[in-house]
Amino acid sequence: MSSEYTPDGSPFAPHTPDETAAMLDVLGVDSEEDLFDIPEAVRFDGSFDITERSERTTRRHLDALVSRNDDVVEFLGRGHYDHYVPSLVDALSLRSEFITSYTQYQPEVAQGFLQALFEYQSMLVELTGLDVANCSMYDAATALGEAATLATRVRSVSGSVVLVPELLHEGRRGTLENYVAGTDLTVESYPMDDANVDLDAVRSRMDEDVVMVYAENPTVAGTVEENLAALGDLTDDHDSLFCLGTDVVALALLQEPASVGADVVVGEAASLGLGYADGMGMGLFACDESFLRQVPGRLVGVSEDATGKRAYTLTLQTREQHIRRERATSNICTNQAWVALRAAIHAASLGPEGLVDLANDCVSAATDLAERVDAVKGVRAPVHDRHHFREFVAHTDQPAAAVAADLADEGFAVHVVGEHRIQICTTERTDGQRDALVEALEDAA
Amino acid sequence: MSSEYTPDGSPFAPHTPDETAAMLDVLGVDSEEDLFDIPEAVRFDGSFDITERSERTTRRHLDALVSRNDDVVEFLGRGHYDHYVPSLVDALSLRSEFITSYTQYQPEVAQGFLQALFEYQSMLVELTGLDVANCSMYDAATALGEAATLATRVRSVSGSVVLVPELLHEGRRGTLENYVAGTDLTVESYPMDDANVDLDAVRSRMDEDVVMVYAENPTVAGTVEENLAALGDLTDDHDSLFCLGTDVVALALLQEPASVGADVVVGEAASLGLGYADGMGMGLFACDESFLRQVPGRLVGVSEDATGKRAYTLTLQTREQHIRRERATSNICTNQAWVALRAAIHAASLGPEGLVDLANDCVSAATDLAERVDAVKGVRAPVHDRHHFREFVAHTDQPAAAVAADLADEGFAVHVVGEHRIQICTTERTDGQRDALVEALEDAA
Amino acid sequence: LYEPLLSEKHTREVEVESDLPDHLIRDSVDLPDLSEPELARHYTRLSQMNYGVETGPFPLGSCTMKYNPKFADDVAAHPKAATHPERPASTRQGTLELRYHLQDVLGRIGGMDAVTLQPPAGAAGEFTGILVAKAYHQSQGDDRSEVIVPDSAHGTNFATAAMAGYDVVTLPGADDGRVDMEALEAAVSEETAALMLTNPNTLGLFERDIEAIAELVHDAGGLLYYDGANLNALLGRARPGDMGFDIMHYNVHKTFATPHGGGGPGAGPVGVCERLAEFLPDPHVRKTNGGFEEYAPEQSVGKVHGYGGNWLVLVRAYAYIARLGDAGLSDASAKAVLNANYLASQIDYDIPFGPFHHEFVASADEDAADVAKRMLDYGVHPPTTKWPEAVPEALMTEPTEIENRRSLDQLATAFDAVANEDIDTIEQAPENTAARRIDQVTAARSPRLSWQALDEE
Amino acid sequence: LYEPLLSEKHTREVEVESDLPDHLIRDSVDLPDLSEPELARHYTRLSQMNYGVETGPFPLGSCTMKYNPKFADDVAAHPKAATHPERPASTRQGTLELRYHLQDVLGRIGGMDAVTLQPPAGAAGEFTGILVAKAYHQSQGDDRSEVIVPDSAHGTNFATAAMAGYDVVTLPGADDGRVDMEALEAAVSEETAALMLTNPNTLGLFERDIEAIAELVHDAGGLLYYDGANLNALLGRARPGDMGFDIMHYNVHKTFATPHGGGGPGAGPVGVCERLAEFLPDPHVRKTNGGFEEYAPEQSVGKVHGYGGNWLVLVRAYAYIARLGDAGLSDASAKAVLNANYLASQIDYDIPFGPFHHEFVASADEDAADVAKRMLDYGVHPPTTKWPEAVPEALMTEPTEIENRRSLDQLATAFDAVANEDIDTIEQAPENTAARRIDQVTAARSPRLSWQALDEE
Repeated sequence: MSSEYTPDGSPFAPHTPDETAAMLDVLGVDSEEDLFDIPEAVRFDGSFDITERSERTTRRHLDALVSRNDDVVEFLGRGHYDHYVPSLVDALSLRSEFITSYTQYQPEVAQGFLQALFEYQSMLVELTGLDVANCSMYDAATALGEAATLATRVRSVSGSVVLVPELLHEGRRGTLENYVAGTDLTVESYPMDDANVDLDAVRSRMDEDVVMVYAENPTVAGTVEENLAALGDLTDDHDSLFCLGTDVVALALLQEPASVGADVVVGEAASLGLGYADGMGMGLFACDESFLRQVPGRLVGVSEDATGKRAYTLTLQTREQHIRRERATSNICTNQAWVALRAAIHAASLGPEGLVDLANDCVSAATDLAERVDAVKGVRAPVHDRHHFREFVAHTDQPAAAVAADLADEGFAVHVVGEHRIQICTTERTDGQRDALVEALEDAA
Repeated sequence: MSSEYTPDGSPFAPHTPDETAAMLDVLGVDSEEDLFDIPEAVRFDGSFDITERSERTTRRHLDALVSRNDDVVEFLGRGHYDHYVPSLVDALSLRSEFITSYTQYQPEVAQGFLQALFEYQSMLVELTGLDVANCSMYDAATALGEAATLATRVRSVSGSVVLVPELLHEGRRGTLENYVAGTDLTVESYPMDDANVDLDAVRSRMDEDVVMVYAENPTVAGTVEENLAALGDLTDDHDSLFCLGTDVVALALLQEPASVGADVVVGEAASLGLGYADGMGMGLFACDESFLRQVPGRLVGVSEDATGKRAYTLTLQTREQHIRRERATSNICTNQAWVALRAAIHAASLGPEGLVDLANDCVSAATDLAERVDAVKGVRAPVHDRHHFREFVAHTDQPAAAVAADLADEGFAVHVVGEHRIQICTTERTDGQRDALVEALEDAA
Repeated sequence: LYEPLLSEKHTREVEVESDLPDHLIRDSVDLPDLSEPELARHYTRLSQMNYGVETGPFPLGSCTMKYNPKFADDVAAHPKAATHPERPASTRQGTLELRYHLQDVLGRIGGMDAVTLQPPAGAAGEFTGILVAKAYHQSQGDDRSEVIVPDSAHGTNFATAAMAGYDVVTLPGADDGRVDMEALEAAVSEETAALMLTNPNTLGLFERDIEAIAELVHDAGGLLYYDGANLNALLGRARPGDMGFDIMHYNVHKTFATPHGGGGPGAGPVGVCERLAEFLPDPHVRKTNGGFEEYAPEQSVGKVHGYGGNWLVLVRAYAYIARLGDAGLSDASAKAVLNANYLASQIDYDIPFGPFHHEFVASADEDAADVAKRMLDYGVHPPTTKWPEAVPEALMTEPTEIENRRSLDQLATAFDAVANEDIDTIEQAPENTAARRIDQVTAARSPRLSWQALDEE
Repeated sequence: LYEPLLSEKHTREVEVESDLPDHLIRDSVDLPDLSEPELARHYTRLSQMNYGVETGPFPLGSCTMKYNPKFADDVAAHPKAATHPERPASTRQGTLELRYHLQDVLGRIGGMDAVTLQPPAGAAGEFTGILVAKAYHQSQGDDRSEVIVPDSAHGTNFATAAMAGYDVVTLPGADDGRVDMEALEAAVSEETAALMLTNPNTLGLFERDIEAIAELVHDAGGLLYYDGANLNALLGRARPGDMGFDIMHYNVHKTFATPHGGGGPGAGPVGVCERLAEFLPDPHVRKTNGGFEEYAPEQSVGKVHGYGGNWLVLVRAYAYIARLGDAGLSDASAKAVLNANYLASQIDYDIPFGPFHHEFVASADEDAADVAKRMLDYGVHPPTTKWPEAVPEALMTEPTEIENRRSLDQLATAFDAVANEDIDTIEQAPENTAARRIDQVTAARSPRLSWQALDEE
């Protein structure tokens, strides 16, 4: 542009003064103002008091802001993870043809993105064992909410209660509550037994009013759930939906959802491709074929073009809000397509062995660190006598908040999950960082 | 790939074990070893002792290395500058079709890069006022060397002495010495008068033996040269070449080389598009049309394709080593094409006004800071009673090395250019950084 | 242009082994197994079969396909922006301050008193806004059952109202394409929880009666909801808050130029007037003595996202706003409106309604979907088609401010060229694209949604 | 596919004003004046008219077009890698340490005792190496005048020797494509400063007599120079230092996969044996007590670059080496050789010489340049053509290790399809490319090298 910034206008509007004048002339008006049909009374003639900045100054401003985040070694998880994302993911997903494109309503010029989303769906079909995966929800929490509303639309089930585990991330529980606020569903917790489903409690609660049972694997406490098949049988017996929450890395190692009778799988898929992003995620949503026409969100399918060549297109759009309006399966429009692209690239770059290796690292790193933490005086870990994935809960003799605060002073962040409980997530930390945490814990605990 | 790294091979070789086996089978050999025709005596059966690493570990290793560079506020220049490079430059130049392509020997599939280089050449033609610009040399120093060897090939001039300013960056002088080592040229300095060409001295030295006179604008001391037109006349009178060294930003503001009689212009073009890169640069090389067939390096020209459509191609390749071998105009093959692309994008994104503004900032920022530095007790600036561009020399009552060392302790880097002289380059430093430098100087000087 | 599926290149079934007991793990995983160079080529080729904003004009009405500045991508990639949301607040002050600033500037831009950044998309913003309305009415002991939505509104408005448990009252449009005041009077009642309005509406028309509309709805105890899809028409010229809107969402991927990403992620912050601020989602960011903190507003509706929404999008939006400032934002709207009007003046199509602002809806003589397909052959992206229904064979066209006159002329040429072509050519279009016309019916009738489904054939 | 020049879109002539006196400034600047979105589209479209390694197979013989790993770009973009070379050494220890490590690993890979990173390209490496040889001989009071270069060598070898002031003695090749020992014996004399050799040579053949060659040259007091262009054939299997080479350059953009960038930047580090180490350019990096420093070797040839060479390329090269390690480097060569041999086995062309390693030179029935143009139509990049001259209508083919069997088969298909086509088709190729066959003669006969030159027409 003609200068570092254009004090009188948008740096992204290409109009030269001459061009603007000529265009106004064509329109027969004196200025752009004349083109606005806004009643005087509601015209805004104030200022936002936002100063324009050059690109460099804007970057400095933003860099300065985020630099106010301390350098902290984060042993944090509980649904949001920072698995290392290969450079390939950025390089390819940031290609402007991908990132600046729109939803694929003109599939003839969007075959590339459609194919990538189709491949994403296919990988999720493989990982879940279910027939259908959509090409993204906002995050795990909203995907869970959508699963509950799907339950209300499925003819084979009835009732008004959604059972969820007592141990459930507050963001997921809260979002679910709001998603069912417009239905006649209510959300009820079932108790946990040492951070696994308390099967007896669920069994005794089950009746025809339970439309859906939700369980997670791994749980938010990092434990591997051992009762999935039994839970699948139980929901089957009571004609309620079995919705399983998980994440795309865990899927590579833990029991295949289809094999334990899951009807719907939701969870976090941005644990591949995104890393820590202050909670930004991408919801995976897969389900049995019988629910196909009740699926929320977008689906990419295969068809043919006029020459008979295989082609991809968004399909079954009559489920969606732009066609079905108030009878749509969801109000979702913009989703997380680009994150799905990133997750697909990341998954493909790991390949099956890399993905299983990563998932196994999630087990061994948590197990090893729990053992070392357990050896620290004043700490007991893991609290739960279960297998662990990525993270575990530790008991601290001192108040957990005080221990965490001491750790924070040394540059480490852990979750406080109870008066005497902290939670530690470790997969991607280096040996050095783990050593340092254990050392800091020795002083803090 | 199948895992984070492939311990037994290159992560960038796609061969699965099965594929390798099948290919070996086609070739009728048992292993890849059998394909190597290397006499036993010179076979290497040792190890390099280089451990393979995962991508993440490699990044950690490199990140750790460069992080050992201190955080220093650099007031450094003398030919290597860090003008802010807009994000656009990275985003576009890193597109794989550009950065992973080869020299455009198949122009039919390289029209994009060729056009970009043609546009780069054109911008340099505009900025220098000369007829011909090539599409890059390695850096300013090697471009100067090439200018001298060009002088030996130009029929209109003769002689064996290249005159260069006394004030000349040691890297340029040294490189020039090596470039003329294979010719019968010798390099001689002429004296400076308050960091400008000492015209009288040059005049008295001029004779038929002087094949080329080199001057810089701005000079390495940051002064604007005031004797260019006179120097042009002088070289004209003696039938020697006038080679002017400059840089792509200065060209937007300072006297147009053609207007002062420059026959060849060399200098640094990576002051747009690259920023500080430990001295990596890109040499600009422009000259009068009469030297066209003596130009070193690559030239992009316009032609037509078989349909009559305008098309670009490398041209006049008979000057080059791959055709002319020992009679080539230079041995250069790989050049800095990608940096030229970046410089072109940067220049285009600044536009004429932005470029002139930037060049004017180079004047005003240096002038202002010199004034403030001059007000510091124990410092006198600028030493030279000249106009300045980006940088200036200051006199320190204390030994310059001591002053610089004190400044370094406070996190600032300046050049030491004499026992009591420091040099300060400032354009891209923020007001805050300048304030801090002046404050630190007050303590140090 | 054709690229095989990853699964057609090379897959491998890996037996899963683990320290975990066998009954807790799966048997095997069968996924693509390719090298980095192979993947780089795969996705590069796919990208080459995709049209983005940097490919050419992208005048999709209602979608506001602006240029997404590159520096915003770099800002979002800053390593220090990559933090876990459950870090102690004292160690993520940068993130909180940035969020606070964005809440603040969005409020100023919309004329709103408080803004939440949590909704991860426009539709999520609508849902949040309607939840806020519902919570507000309930707090007043007022259990209303209806949300009024103009017939010409975005599908999400209807779906959102239904999701939140409201009956949707559809409002027919007036002959001039705006709200029919009589119909509105008839529709408004003590059951009216809210009226959801887009302004300028989807025909690009400013609702001139907005003050009267607001009065009508407010008098009945209802709230006025502003759908921010078309905010790019008004920046610096009118603010929803000043027009009487109580709640609004911002589509930052439209108005503030964050990339659409092939369908997302976007972000749909929601602004509300003072009396609704206490109902906004948890957490909200506020200033403290010397810092920033998150807190739950007193009567918060709770969560609409697992954490705080689409952070990487919000960073870009803030970067865009900070770059443009007042003058840039206002100029963006001016040029968006100029471009729409100029383009409209250059095409030989009937445009029934006006004066329009940043977009117009032209009427095609042929099937609008066919016209769109044919436009692809001219190297441009076509407008949104067949909607709003008030215009027969609608071509809803929004060039945005980023086009110059030359590319508007190029667009006009494409429009007019198609208008003069015979019906066969149009119906058989496109012919110059990566794929020719795609059979939608078969895709929907026998859905094949994964490569596994293809293998079964 | 066509994109106007920037100058055809919008330029503006700006009058130059300044605080400087008028006589020191220019009058005006006339340059393209476009917005960021316009530029983004311009260069995006240009990129789409360009073939890169991620577009498809790129078997350019002698060029080693490997995949350039993305992480290396990210590493090079680390803000702390962006420093000025004249900072105090104590504040740039990271840069110096990285340079030291790279010197070290290159030495180990080549079997060399000391390595300079200063030469900014392969040809600059040659020039540096020959300067070192010259300085060495001069230090021995030995003023030699000739450099011997095999006829099949890269053009740079000849040009370099000439640039350094040597007479070039061209060595004809033997019938088997290797060095003709008799001719070499005849050529070597007390005037021989150095023999420059590529091994495997440009026909892909290992110089089996390398020990005898080294002895011959060394006995005459000459030095043996290794052109590193083909080092990708030997990694982990043979080292120039072990073969008797005294000096070598590394083409890191070939062997160590730094991107070619459309013609550069590359880097051409030079390794030498112990007795030549003192002649390397200034500065050189060495370890000190607890750190690293730059120094001038005692009899340094001085400078071949203004500073320390192409840093951003060197960083990528080191990243690549550190990623692959011994096993990866050795496998890279193994697969490069496997691929060349496999591809050769799949095409119906005569390949006169062998056994070759990472590349082979096939002989075309038609004009090799025409064959290459036609191959473009099959969506692949053709080999290097018409060189080396020992093979008539040479197609010098180097697939590198990054191709899989499928893409090698695709290449073979392209080779063979062209072989079976009629001469007209071949001579009129290409037809599926952004530009059709380009007229080289006109371009050279009336050179138009800038848009200004076009305007003059």
